[in-house]
Amino acid sequence: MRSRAFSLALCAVSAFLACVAATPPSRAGTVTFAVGGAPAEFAYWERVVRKFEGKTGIRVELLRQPTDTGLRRQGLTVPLQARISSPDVFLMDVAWLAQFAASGWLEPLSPHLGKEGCAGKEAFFLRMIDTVDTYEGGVVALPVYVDGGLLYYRKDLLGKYGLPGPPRTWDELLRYSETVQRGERRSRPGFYAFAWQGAQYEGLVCDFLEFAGPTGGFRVENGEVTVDTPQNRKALRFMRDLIGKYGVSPPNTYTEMREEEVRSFFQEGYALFERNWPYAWPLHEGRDSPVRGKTGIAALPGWSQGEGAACLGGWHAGISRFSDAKPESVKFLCYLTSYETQRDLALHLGWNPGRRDVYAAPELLAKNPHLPALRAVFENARPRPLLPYYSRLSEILQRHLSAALAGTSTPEEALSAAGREMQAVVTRYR
Amino acid sequence: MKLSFRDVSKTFRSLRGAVPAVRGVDFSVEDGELFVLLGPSGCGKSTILNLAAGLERPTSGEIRFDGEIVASLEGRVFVPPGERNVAMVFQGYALYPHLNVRENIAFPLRVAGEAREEIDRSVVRTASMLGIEDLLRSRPSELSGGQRQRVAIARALVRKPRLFLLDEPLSNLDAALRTATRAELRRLQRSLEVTTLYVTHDQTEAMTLGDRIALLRDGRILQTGTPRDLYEKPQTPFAASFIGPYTMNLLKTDLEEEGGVCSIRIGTERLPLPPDRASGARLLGSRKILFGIRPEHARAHPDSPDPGLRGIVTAVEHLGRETLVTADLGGASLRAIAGEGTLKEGDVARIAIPVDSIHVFPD
Amino acid sequence: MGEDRSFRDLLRGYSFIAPLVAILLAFVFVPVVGTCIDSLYREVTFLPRAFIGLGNYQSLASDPGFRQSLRFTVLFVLASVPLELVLGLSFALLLHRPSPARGALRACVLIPWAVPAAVSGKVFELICNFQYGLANYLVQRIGLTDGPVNWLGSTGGAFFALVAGDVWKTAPFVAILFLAGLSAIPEDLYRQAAVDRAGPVQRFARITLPLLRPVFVVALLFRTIDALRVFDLVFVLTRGGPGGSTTSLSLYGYDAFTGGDFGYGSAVSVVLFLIAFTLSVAYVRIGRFGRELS
Amino acid sequence: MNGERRIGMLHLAGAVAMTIFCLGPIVYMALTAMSHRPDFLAPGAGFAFTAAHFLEVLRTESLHFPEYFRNSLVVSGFSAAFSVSVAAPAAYAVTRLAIPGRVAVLFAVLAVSMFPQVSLVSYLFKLMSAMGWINTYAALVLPYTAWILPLSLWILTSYFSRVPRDIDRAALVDGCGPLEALWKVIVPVAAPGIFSTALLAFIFAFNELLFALMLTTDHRARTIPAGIALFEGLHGETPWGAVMAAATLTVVPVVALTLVFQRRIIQGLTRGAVKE
Repeated sequence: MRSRAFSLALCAVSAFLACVAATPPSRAGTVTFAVGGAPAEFAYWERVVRKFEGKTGIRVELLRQPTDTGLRRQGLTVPLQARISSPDVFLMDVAWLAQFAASGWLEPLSPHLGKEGCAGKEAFFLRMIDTVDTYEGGVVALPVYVDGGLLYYRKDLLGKYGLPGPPRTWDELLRYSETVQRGERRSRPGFYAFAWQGAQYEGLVCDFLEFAGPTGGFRVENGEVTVDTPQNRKALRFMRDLIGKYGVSPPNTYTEMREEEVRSFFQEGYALFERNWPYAWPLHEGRDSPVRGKTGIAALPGWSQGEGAACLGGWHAGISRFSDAKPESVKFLCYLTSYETQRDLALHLGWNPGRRDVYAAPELLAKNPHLPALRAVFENARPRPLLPYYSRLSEILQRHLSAALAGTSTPEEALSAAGREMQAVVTRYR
Repeated sequence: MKLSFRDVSKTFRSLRGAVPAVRGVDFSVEDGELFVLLGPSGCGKSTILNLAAGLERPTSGEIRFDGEIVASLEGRVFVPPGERNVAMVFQGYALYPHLNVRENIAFPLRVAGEAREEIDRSVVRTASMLGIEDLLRSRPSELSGGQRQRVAIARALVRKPRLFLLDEPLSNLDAALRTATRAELRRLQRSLEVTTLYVTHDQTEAMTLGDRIALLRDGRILQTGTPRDLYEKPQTPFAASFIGPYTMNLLKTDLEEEGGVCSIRIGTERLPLPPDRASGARLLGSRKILFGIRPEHARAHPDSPDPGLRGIVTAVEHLGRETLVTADLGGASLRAIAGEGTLKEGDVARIAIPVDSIHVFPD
Repeated sequence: MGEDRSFRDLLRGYSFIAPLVAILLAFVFVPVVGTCIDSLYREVTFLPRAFIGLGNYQSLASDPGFRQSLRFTVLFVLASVPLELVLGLSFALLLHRPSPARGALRACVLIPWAVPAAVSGKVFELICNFQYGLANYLVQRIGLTDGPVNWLGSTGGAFFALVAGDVWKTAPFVAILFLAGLSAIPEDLYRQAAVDRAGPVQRFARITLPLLRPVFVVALLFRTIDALRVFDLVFVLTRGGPGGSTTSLSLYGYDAFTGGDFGYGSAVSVVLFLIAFTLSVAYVRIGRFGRELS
Repeated sequence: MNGERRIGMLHLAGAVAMTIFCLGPIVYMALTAMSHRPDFLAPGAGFAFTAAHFLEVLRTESLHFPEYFRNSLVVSGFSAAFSVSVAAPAAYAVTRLAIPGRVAVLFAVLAVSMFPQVSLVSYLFKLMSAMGWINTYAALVLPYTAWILPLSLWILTSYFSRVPRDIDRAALVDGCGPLEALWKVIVPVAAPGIFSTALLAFIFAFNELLFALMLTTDHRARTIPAGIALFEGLHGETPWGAVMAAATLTVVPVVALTLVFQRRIIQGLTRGAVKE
C-alpha cells in the first residue's frame, strides 16, 4: 500500500513538471520586438525585421499589441514588473516613458550612441532627446517616429462651399463646419463635419491639450497641480458643444471615436475635418480611398491665429533591462533609428521619422511636400508633463473629460474634480 | 475456528458526546457453530458484528480468533479486516454496482491475488452452489432482491472464510422467500461447517437458525442459550416477551399463602401454584410478582364449572391454524388459544392454564 | 470505518486532506494575506517600497474614482441579482414542466452559463454597437426610439448593457438551482392540492414558493457575492464605461496593479475581500450545509 | 377545461421566449462571424455567407488564435484533472474517515470559494514572477486548480456521501486497504460524479479571464478569454467579423460539452450549490 501512495505522489509531481516544461520556450539570442497594431504598421515592421535578419543574421520575433494605448501599456508593464526577458525591444508612448525610466526598466543607451552604426544624439530632435528620452543624465530611449496632432481637411468640400482654405482658429472651424454640414447632410444623413478622438483613453487628453492650446493643459510644480484654469474650461466647453450644442461631431465621439474610427469616418467621406496623427495621410491617399487626392493637411487651429499647439506624441524605442539578448537588441535598435529605416518609415507609413536629417530626403519631399512644415511643428511641439505617475493623472483626467463630454458633469465640475483627485495622487507619490 | 469476546465494550464519540453502543460483552462461538445475536434495533448487535469483522475497534476488552488476539486496545493489537479472512453479508447486500456478478464474486479472490483459472473455478463452483451460475454476466441492478442476496452470500463464501458474518441478510426479502432462504442458509452453513455469527431482530429466524442465541438489549447480553432454553426458561420479562410466536402474557399479581399452599390472585380470580413454582416465587421475597403464561400454552373454553380463570371475551382473532381469544379478568387482560366450542365477544370464558408452563418474575 | 482513534489512522486521514489544504494555502490563503500586507505599503514601480500604514486606505476614502466604482458595483448587484432570481425562477418553472423537448430546452438554457464571460462581453459589445448593433436594429424596428441609441456612450446605457450581459449569462445558472429545488418537492403535495381544488396560482403560492425559500436564500447570497466581484464582463464590454462610471471594484484594483501601484490596488481588493467574506460567512451559516454530513 | 389549456399555451410561449433569450446572442454571434459585412442588419446590406473570417482567425500567425486555443485546452484540462485528483481523496476522507474537524474543513473551503480573484492576483503575480513561472502553464494551472478546488470538493463530497457506506466496508472486509478501497471501489462507483465535477472544473477554468491577463503576457501560455478580450484585428478598428469568428470557435468546445453532458452538468451544479 505504501508503494501505491508513493507512485500516486510521483505521477502528480511529474505531471506538474510536464505542465511547466510543456510551455514552448523562447529561443535564446532572439530579439522580441513589441509593436502596435495600426493598419499598415505590422506589415512594414515585418519588412524591416526581414531586412535586419538578412543583414545581421539576428533573429527578430514580432509581438503584435492592440492599438489601444492603455492596453499596450499594460501589455508592457506586466512583463516588465515580472522581470521577464520578452519583449526585448519595445515601442513606448511618449506619455509613459517617464514611468518606465523611473521604474528602472530601461537599459541605458548612452554608451552605445555614436558607435558602430549607431546614430549620435545630434541626429535626433535635441530638445526632445534631452527632455523626454533622458533620465538621470543618461539616454534611455530613442524616438522611432514622432507625432503631432494635425488637421486633415476636404479640399473639394471647402472649394464647393467657397471657403478660402483650412481654418486658422476654432471659431473659423466651427463656422465652416456648420455651413458645409448643412449642405452635405441632404445627400449623406450620417455626415458630421468634424471628427476627433473623444473616447475615454489617452488620445482624449491629447486632443484636449490641443483644444486648450499652448497656455492650457496641466502642470505639476513642486507638488502643486494646476488644471482647473479658465483656458481649459473654455476648451472643454467647446469640445462638449461640438457634439451637443453645435452637433458638428458624431454622438459616439466620446464613446467609440479613437484614431482608427476617426480615420475611417473621414476616409469614408462622412466628415469635412479630421484631427489625427500623420499616419492617416498615406491611408487617405491609398489606391481605393474615397478621399484620395481631396485631402489637405494643416496645423491645428488655435483660439487666435498661429496659436495652434500640436500635442507631442510619437513612439520611442527602448531596450528592457531584463532582456536576455542585449547586444542583439542594441544592434536592432540602432538599425531602427538608422537613416535608411527612418526614410522607409516615412515613405511607407507616412510616419514622421525621429531623425531630423531624414526630413531633407529628396524622395520624401516629392511624396510629402509639407514635411519641412511638420519638422518645424516637431521642433517645438509640447510634451505632456514628464512624470513617472503621469498615467495615473491622465486616467483621472480622462475620466472627468469623458464625463464632461457625456454630460454626466459640467466642464467646471469635471475640471475642479479632476484637479482635486490629481492633487491627491501627486501628494501620495512625493 | 473458535470466536470469543471477553468483556468487550465500544463507545462512539461524536459532536453530541459519547454513545456507549456495547457494554462489557462476553460470549464465544464454537467451531462450525451458528451463533445468533438477537435484539431490538439499537441494541448493539450490528456493532458487535462489525467488531468481529474489524470494521470497528473495541474501546476495551479482547476479541480472539482461535485464542489468538485480533483486537485489543489495551494490548495495542488490531488486525485489519482484510487480514482476518472473515466474510460478511450486509443487510443491503453491498454489491459493487460497477461490476457484474462474476466480478463481484471474484473480487475478494482478485484482491488476494489468486491465479486467474483458480478464481474462475471457485467462482463457478460457488455460483452453482447457490444456483446463480446463469446470472454471472448480469449487473446487480438487473437482479431481484433474492438473486442479489445469493450473490452477496456467494461473494462471502467463495474464499472459504474462517468466520462467516451475516447482518440481517433476510430482512429485505418478502415473507415467502424469507422462509425458503432461511432453510437453505441453514443447510448451506451445516454443509460448510463454517463458524457463523448471525445478527437479526426477528426471533423466528433466531429460533430456527441458531445453534445458540444471545439476546441483547442496550449493549448488554441478557441471556445466552439454545433456542429451547430461551423459549422455556426466559430469565427476564424482556426475554420472555421477546421470544415466542406470540408475546407472553405478563400480569401484575399478588402472592398469597394459606396453609403451605401458595396461590396468586389475578384480578378477581385465584390460581394455586404447584410446589416447585411456589418455592421459586417465595424466593422472590416480595408480595408483588409478575405472572407469565404464553398464549399458545393457555386454552380458552366456553364457561364451565371446571377449574380455571374466568374472564369476559373482548376480542377473537382468527389466525388460520389457530384462533386467539383475548379475555378481560377484572382489569387485566389475557390472551389464549381457543379450545373446543366457539366463543364470541361478551361471552364468559374459562381459561385453562397448565401449571408447568407458568413463569414467575420479580415485579 | 467508524471512529479511528489510533494515531496512524488519523495520520492517514489527514494525509488524504493534506494536498488540498496545501494547494489552498499556497495559492489562496497566502496570496490574500500577502495582499492585505501589501495594502499597508506604498508600493510603486518607480519608488522604493515604504510602509505607510493606512495611507492607501485614506487615499481610497477621498478618491472619487474608488467611490464611483464602489457605487457602481453595489448598484450593479442590486440591479442584476433580483432580475436573475426572477428570470431564473420562471425559467425553472418552464424547465420543470414535463414536455418532449425538456432535455433540449435544458441544454440550450445551459449554454449561456458555459460561454466564457469574455466572449459574451464581446458579443454584447457588438449588440450595443452604435452603427450596426442588434440592439439598435430591434429598438428602431419596434419603434421604441426614432434614432439609434448610443448604448455604450451613456452611463445608463452602459449599465443596462452590463446588467443585460450578466443576466443573460447567469439567469440560466440560477434556473438550474431552482430546478433542483423544484424537483425536490414531493409530487403528492401537488396531488393533494389538486384534490383540494387549488388552482395553479394557489398551488404556486402555497406550495412551490414556500418550499423554494431555502434555495432562494442560497441563490441570492451566492449570486450577490459573485456579482460583487464582477470583472470579465466589465473589462470586455465597457472597459469601465464612459467616464469610468461602470468600473467595478475588481477592475479598479486591476487597473491600479497594471498601472504599477500595487499598494493602492491591494487596498481596493482588501475592501472588496472584506465585503465578500462577511457575505460568504452568512452564506455558509444560512446554507446550513453541514447538516447531513456530521 | 380551458384553464389547463391556457396554462399549456402560456408554457409554450414562455419556452419559445426563453430559447430566444438564451440562444439569440449566440446565433447573432455566429451570423456575424459568417457574414461578409458586420452590419448585415443595416437596410440594403444583406447577408452573404463567407468563411473568410474563420480562415483569417485561424491562419493569421500574428493573431496566435490557434495557440490561445491550445493553451486554453491544456490549462483547463490540467486544472480540471489536478483539482479532481486532489479533491477526491479529500472528499473520501471528509465523508468516510471520521477525522475530527472535517466539517470545519468543508466550511473553510466553501468560504474560500467566495474570495474575489482580484484579492489574490497581485500577490500571485509577484509569486509567479519570483519563481520565473510567468508565461508557463504552471502560472495558470496552479491558481486555477486552487480556484476550482472548493467547488470540486463540494460536489465530490455530496457524491461520495451518496455512495452507500456498506460498499467500502465490503471492500475492506474483502481484503482492500483504505486507499485500495478508494481506488478500486469508491472511485469507480462515484465515477459519474467525478466526471461531472471534472466537466464543471474544466468549464470554470476555460472561462477565467483575470488570472490569464495578469499571469501571462504573451501567446506562449495565454488562454482564449484573454486573447479575445484583447482582440484587435489588423485594421485597428475592431473587425467584428474576425472577433465573432474567434468567439464562435471558442464557444464550440464548451457548447459541445454542454449539449452532450447536459444531465451530468446539471447534476454537478445542483449538488454543488443546493442540498436536496
